[in-house]
Amino acid sequence: MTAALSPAAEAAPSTFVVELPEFSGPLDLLLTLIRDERLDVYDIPIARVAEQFLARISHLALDEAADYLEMAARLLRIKAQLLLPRSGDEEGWEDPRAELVRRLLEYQQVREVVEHLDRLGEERRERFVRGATTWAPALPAGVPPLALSLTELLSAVDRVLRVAREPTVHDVVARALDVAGAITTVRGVLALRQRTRWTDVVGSDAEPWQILSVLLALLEMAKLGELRLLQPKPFAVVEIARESPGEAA
Amino acid sequence: MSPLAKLLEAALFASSRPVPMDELRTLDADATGEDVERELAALRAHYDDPEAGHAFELVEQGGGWQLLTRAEYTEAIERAQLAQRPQRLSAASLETLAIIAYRQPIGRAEIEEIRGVSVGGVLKALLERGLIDITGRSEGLGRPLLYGTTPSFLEQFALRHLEELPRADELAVALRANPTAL
Amino acid sequence: MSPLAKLLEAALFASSRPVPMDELRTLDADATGEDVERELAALRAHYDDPEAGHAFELVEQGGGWQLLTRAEYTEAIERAQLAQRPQRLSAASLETLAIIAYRQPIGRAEIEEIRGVSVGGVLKALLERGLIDITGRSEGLGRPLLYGTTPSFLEQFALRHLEELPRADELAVALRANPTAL
Repeated sequence: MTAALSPAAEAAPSTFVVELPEFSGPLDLLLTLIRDERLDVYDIPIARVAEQFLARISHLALDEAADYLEMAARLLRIKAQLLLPRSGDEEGWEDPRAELVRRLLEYQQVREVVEHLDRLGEERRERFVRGATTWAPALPAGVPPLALSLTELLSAVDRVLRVAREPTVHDVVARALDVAGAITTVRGVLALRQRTRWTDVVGSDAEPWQILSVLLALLEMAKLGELRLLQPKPFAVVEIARESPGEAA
Repeated sequence: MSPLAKLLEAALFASSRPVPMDELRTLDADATGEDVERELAALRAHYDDPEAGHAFELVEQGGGWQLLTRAEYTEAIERAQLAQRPQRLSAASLETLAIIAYRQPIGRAEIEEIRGVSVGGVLKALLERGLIDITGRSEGLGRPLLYGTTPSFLEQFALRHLEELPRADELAVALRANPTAL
Repeated sequence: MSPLAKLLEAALFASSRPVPMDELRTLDADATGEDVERELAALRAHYDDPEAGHAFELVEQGGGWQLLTRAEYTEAIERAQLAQRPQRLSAASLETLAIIAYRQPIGRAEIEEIRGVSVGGVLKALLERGLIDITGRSEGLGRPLLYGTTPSFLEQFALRHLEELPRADELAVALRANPTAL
């Protein structure tokens, strides 16, 4: 992931700026926070961590920060769940942080392996293989000959054709999020109306990337103070209210 | 040096990749596996001899045996531009590679779930460097591609086989023993 | 062996071309041209020694110095390679090979469009295997390389010419007819 710091971030050197290459992803950033603050991974103070996480990513270019913002949304959701009153039944209560802890521990394992691999790779990089070979062998040395049959080739063709003829399979194109576009849409709606609802800005036929784009747009705009997000009760439709009502026409 | 040792040296010297034991054994139809192993050990000792030794050494890795220059000459060789070290892998690449090494065959979505970021570009770079390969398709929805590591991965990290990587439970234990050290 | 001789050995080992004298001299700033020449002669004598000698030799050719396996071992090494247990191609490689076989000449972008994934690593492996080759450049934007199958491909499948590929017409059309469905 490459960092594209916005000009605004460069113009404000006093604020903390996350340089993305420093972190290989949101879990890396989260682990660093936990380590820096000497927190217990099994008992994460979510409110505090979420706040710091948001502070650290506040200057990322939005479209590049999609992965980070998804984590931010997850932290805020866990925070909200922790605030919900428990239904007295302590037995059946599951800590909403459990899944995050599991992912962090799993990711920490990956980091341990990475350290190991990095060390091995560096040692290996210190040594050169033989550059030239004596003659041009028919095969690269050490590569055994092939066992191939026409049947195999034809079944490969069949596989290719089968996949090629299922457009639903091939239509799965990784799509970049269009947060900027979603912000424009939401601003457009709010220019007309003081209040609106989640279901008004996200069509019922919206694709996942569109839903995620709008979600990130709303979070970002809320952070910028352009709007307020309200959810009257759990699972209710989210209401979106334009901030600074004084300006309302 | 015995004739068999010389023959082995010739084959190892001619190859820029690890030469599998199978292939070393077929060099001389009269030699047993034990003979070959004994002569490989003799070659290794000869190269490592402090007096008559050589600037390269014999290592077992990547599913075979390979001659490699010793680390102490790397800087001078690179400065003289006679050979170049491969580029160091980024943290993102190493993380992805580590996950594939332990979970193979594994699909892209699963890797992204563990790393928390999208990995399309990283997978492409790892494929191009020959460190991973597509090993098949999952039976799941959309039949996503599955990735696995290649013999070249073992070679690039000086591993004899995948089992040389620390076991997952070893890591987990280390983790639980000292949770606050995170 | 002197430290300078070992450094020269390492450099010659790692270089993929004959190394000219003036490049060898840059390896050690303290060494004179005479030093380098003396140590090269010592290396050559060491490798050629009837007792302690090696399976490779130091030769001056192509405007420089090079280490080469001695010719007497060539045949045994080639035989050993051929005696290897045959390997199968991965599903990904077979699919790419099939597309190239039926649609050649074809560019990488087109193959990726059909397979839906990047095929850089696979193409490289097929090239190394000698099953495909670069057959030209397209007239399109950026003049991308075009790939086609080799005579060795025909040999592998015991075909005399490409027209002998089964269902060639039908499959070539099928692979071409459906670009929008991809």
